[in-house]
Amino acid sequence: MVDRAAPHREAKPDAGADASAGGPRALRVDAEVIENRCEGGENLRLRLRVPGWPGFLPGQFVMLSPGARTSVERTDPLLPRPMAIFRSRPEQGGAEVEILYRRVGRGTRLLAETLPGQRLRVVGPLGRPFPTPAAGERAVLVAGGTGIASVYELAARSQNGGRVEVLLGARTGADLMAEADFAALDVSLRIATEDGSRGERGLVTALLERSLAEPGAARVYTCGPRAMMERVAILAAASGRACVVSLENHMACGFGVCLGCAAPLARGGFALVCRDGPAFEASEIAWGALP
Amino acid sequence: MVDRAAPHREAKPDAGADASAGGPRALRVDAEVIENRCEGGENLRLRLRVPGWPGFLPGQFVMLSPGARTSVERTDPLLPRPMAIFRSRPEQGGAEVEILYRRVGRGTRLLAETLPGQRLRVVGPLGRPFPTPAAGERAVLVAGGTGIASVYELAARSQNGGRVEVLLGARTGADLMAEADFAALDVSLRIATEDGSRGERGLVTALLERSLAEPGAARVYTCGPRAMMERVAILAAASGRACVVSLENHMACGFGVCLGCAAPLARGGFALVCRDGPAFEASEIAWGALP
Amino acid sequence: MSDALDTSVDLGGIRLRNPVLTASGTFGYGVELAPFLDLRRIGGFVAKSLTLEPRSGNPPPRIAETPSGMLNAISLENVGVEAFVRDKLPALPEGVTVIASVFETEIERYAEVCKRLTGVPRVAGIEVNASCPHVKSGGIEFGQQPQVLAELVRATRRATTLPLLVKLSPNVTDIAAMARVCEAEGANGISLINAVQALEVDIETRRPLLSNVLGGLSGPAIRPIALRMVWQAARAVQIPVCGIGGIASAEDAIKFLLCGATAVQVGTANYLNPAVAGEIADGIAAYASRHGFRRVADLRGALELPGR
Amino acid sequence: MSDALDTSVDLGGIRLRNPVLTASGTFGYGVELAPFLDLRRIGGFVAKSLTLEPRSGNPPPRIAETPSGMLNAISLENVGVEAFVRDKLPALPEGVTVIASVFETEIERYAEVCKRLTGVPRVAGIEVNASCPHVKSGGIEFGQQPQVLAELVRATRRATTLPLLVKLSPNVTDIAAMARVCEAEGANGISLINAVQALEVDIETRRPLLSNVLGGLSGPAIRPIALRMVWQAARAVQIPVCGIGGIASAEDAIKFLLCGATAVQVGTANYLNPAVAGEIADGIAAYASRHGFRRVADLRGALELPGR
Ligand SMILES: Cc1cc2nc3c(=O)[nH]c(=O)nc-3n(C[C@H](O)[C@H](O)[C@H](O)COP(=O)(O)OP(=O)(O)OC[C@H]3O[C@@H](n4cnc5c(N)ncnc54)[C@H](O)[C@@H]3O)c2cc1C
Ligand SMILES: Cc1cc2nc3c(=O)[nH]c(=O)nc-3n(C[C@H](O)[C@H](O)[C@H](O)COP(=O)(O)OP(=O)(O)OC[C@H]3O[C@@H](n4cnc5c(N)ncnc54)[C@H](O)[C@@H]3O)c2cc1C
Ligand SMILES: Cc1cc2nc3c(=O)[nH]c(=O)nc-3n(C[C@H](O)[C@H](O)[C@H](O)COP(=O)(O)O)c2cc1C
Ligand SMILES: Cc1cc2nc3c(=O)[nH]c(=O)nc-3n(C[C@H](O)[C@H](O)[C@H](O)COP(=O)(O)O)c2cc1C
Ligand code: FES
Ligand code: FES
Repeated sequence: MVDRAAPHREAKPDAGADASAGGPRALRVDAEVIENRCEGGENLRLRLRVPGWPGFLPGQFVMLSPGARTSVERTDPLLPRPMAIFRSRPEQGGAEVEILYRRVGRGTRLLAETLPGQRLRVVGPLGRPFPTPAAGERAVLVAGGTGIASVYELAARSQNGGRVEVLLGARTGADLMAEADFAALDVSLRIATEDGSRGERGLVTALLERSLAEPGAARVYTCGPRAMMERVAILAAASGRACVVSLENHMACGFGVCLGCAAPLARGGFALVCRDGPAFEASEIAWGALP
Repeated sequence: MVDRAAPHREAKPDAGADASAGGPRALRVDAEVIENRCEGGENLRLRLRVPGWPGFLPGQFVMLSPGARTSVERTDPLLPRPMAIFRSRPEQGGAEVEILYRRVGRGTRLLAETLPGQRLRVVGPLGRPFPTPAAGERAVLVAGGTGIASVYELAARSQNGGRVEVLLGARTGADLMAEADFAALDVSLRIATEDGSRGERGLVTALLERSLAEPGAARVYTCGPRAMMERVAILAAASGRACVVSLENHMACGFGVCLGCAAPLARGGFALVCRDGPAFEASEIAWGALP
Repeated sequence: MSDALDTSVDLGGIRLRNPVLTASGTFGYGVELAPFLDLRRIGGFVAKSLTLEPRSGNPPPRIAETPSGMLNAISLENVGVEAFVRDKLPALPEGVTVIASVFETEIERYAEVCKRLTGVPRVAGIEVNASCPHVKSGGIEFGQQPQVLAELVRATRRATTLPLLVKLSPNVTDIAAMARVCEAEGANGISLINAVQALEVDIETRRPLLSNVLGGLSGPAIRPIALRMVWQAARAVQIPVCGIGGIASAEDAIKFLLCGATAVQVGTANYLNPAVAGEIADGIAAYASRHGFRRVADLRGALELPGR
Repeated sequence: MSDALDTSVDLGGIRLRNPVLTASGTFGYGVELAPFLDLRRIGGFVAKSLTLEPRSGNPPPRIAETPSGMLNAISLENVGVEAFVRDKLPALPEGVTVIASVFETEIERYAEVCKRLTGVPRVAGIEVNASCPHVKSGGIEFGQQPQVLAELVRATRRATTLPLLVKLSPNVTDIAAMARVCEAEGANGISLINAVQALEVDIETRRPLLSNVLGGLSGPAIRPIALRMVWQAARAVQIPVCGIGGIASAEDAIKFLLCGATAVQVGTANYLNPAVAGEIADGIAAYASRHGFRRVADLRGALELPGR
């Protein structure tokens, strides 16, 4: 539901898993776990060897089976879990795909117990990517919690284009994801933690207010807790900047058929986060009706 | 439903998990997998570290959770699996318990994928033990398939008493369980395989016929495929020898409350394999009605 | 747990130490679980259903595993009401609350069993299992027909002065209507759900997995169905509701309390972990304390519905 | 598979390449699955149910996970019959069999949607989804009341010359009676089961997990219930039965065929593995060959009952 800047052309509203037409075609495949490491707190880094991986565009995600696959299909837990693609590196016959995730419930707890050599089912890449920043436009990426994983690739691909600011927030320094990865990019990185244990003390939205105070064309991208995103959207609107939000609704399929991931729209009705998003213009969303 | 020779006194018919009263009291505990090794074909050997293990009597069994326990309780597969206690060795604070099992379905396939360090839930020891052979009585143990695991401890504990003959059968040499363990005992061991790849070619019941032809008081113990046990019972009866069978019915609880493990009795009605057995006088069983 | 916390509940006149009971047919006659669980840790247990005479059940196979559940077709197997009173009850330690369960093939026999149980010291109440094939109506369950259920409750109500719970069958179109029938006929409470009628087959033998062909589905698989029915029933009647179906953890049990159940029964989960009912009782108390409840009884119906 | 094998089946006048369909609401309008599965590998698919006008559904959350299952409460969300005919059907590759599904809030509207679908080239048949709240009867499902169901089938039967399947609600006391109603009113076949009404709550927020409070339970958890109902329905009627409920493997599908289903529909399993329906079709053929069947259609009702 967002205007896609070249090279990515606007997709037919209903093309489902083909929505990112022109983008890579989704596949369903078993991937081998190369590494599944705790990075402090409840955060883990998962590296997968994905045969035939077609590449992906910033903001896209995969559906991951909850826990390692065994010779026996286990039906509890049942549903695959949506996870943003942090980044991928092509290799012989496929790619190494990286996922950063947080242990929060049954599925991610099982995922955290998965060992190298075990396999996970991967369906993806899914969803429509972030619109790429227009030439000369400043990209301000505001991410918190697990949302940080969703914006890394956008930062990585935009760094050589225009100016990219990355503002990361977390409760504590231990909860902060991927700081080193962003630090290695040619972007201006600022951090805020609620307890001040890393970066500035306070909310990431405080960093955003200062950034928006600076003049010049800018587009805000945000992913994280609902309350944070809504606040970011309000600040962006107040400063007359466009704002793209990446939503994290519950999903059963990930490719537009279960209608489970509906996001309420300001103009009424719903969009499907997996198919029409996860990236939306902030102004499209009826924030009050979003769980 | 079998007269127990001393030291094990007859239990009250309905005492359930306390049936082996005078025997060890059952416990429910998480045990750590020390080793879970394939021994050729579909046979595996599982060694568990069981805290507080009270010891067991020959013929008793445990209920094992199907697959390793995780931080998350998974409800598929749901039911625990009954497994004979092959043997146990006391160690600091408990015992090392050995199970020999065959990969045949969902639960045992998951069990086979369990790794050292992972945990299984153990409930047991359960069931009433084999009656110990009377003084001077020749004990003839006839076992096939996974039934072999059920008779090892009886052989081990009876070896120094009277004469013990162990007759083991399997489809092929590769399917044969625990041959080396029996060979290390002071028992006369004979083996038959259907394809002749190990021991004599043919059925173990052929070995039994020859053994029964020998004179002298003898008691036959058997565990294995239903057809084999029925045939053993018939041969024993024909030679006027008592015969004890150890049944392997499907079980949900293992301690006498679900009534799922009913074995039809010759005199009508049912016995519970987990509570009144698994050992029964062969003559008590209505073989025709046993699945 | 916090000492301030009162964990007791009143289930239709049956005072329970805490709201955790174990379900009929999954806990034997109590003693079987004693090696694993101090029976005084839980509110009490519902004994295996009793008939007038001792009965034996279906030939094996009687059980089968299904996704997050199991099927059973045990039929009426039990020691009979006399042996229960004579042998089973005395074997129980003091301070264990026992609810007797009754099933039969005809209403008169149901009533007779209830009579025999009345006045027996250790029996705190009676649960009438209405999920039995009614011979006269050609095998349809008593609990599937409002009129038949009404007759059954009326007759058993007349037969005993003990607190009377009626256990409902889930195999109905309108569970609320069945609950109202029980209330109208004077039941002190209702228990639900019993196992859901189901079927499982083996594709290699091409035969049903159970000798009885059909069986009852129980376990976590049916929990969301049970929770829905408990919620519907609790809104339909004033008498207390005992929630049953797939409960395997304190969290599961709390869901039923929030949806209007006064107490719960743990069934199939006992097979997987014979100490689970005690763990659930502790977990409920911990939750209640953590959420600032003074009485576990106050969890009942504390579910908030979306303001729509 | 063996070339000798004939995998085709006739589902009430709808000729299917093989007995594997995908279930309404779990396969979108077909194109969504194209990246994962050649739609010609399966017998066909049942499209998301259609209403007269485009409709939007319930607010989120609309789905929740349960043991071996999931809950959903999407409500009537769909593009409407016109957009379906205009945009969705043409987007499908040739040779893909499409069954249109219809739900509505009133019988007249059901009939009108059926009319609009009749004569549309790509529509091979219509499945009437009777698991919808009937406004006039205060929200009780059409498929829960024999008389209402009869009216619905009669009206939709009159409205179309296309093969007519009626999809039954499992939330009933007597599924066989509902099947007979459909047969009597001229349905060409019946499909069952739809999702089972259920509830799931969050004990921390103390709220239902779905905005709609109640939802439909689907997935492997309900398979044994579905298999029982399919078996009961298939014994009650002559018209073909399409088995639905928790099917996630060829083995699962074969169980339904053995119990009397002519074809099956795969639902929730598509979410876990969007290629599963193709794998199931292959697996059924392999099983039929291995067991010496010439025609997959001969698997229907091949269940042997214990001689009792
Ligand atoms: C497009 C998208 C991208 C995401 N990217 C990431 C990521 O890169 N890293 C990361 O850690 N998390 C990410 N999430 C959130 C992640 O999917 C949830 O944290 C995860 O599903 C929680 O599952 P669980 O099994 O641990 O929790 P459970 O409580 O077991 O989940 C139960 C059910 O609720 C769903 N659910 C619960 N919480 C969430 C949530 N916050 N969002 C969506 N579904 C939820 C689960 O998928 C499951 O279906 C993303 C979500 C979406 C929609
Ligand atoms: C008292 C007793 C002692 C046993 N000792 C041993 C042993 O030492 N080694 C060994 O390999 N096996 C033993 N068995 C058999 C073992 O329990 C089954 O092989 C095992 O349960 C198969 O489970 P599965 O999950 O692999 O098969 P699945 O097909 O997944 O089982 C499905 C259900 O059927 C039950 N089931 C299937 N086959 C059997 C069977 N043959 N007996 C009982 N239940 C069955 C399972 O327990 C489960 O509930 C014993 C059985 C009993 C009753
Ligand atoms: C093996 C077995 C036997 C049962 N026997 C009875 C019984 O005798 N009387 C009764 O009222 N319910 C009986 N039930 C039903 C349970 O009490 C309970 O209502 C049902 O299993 C659902 O709860 P659960 O999912 O926690 O098991 C039985 C259930 C099982 C699994
Ligand atoms: C998210 C979702 C949406 C559904 N929408 C419909 C629908 O629109 N029409 C319909 O007839 N059935 C619908 N169903 C029911 C399925 O078609 C199927 O009958 C049910 O899910 C049981 O099958 P399963 O266990 O294989 O999923 C839906 C099911 C799910 C999970
Ligand atoms: S997750 Fe199924 S439609 Fe979006
Ligand atoms: S296994 Fe439950 S009674 Fe024997």
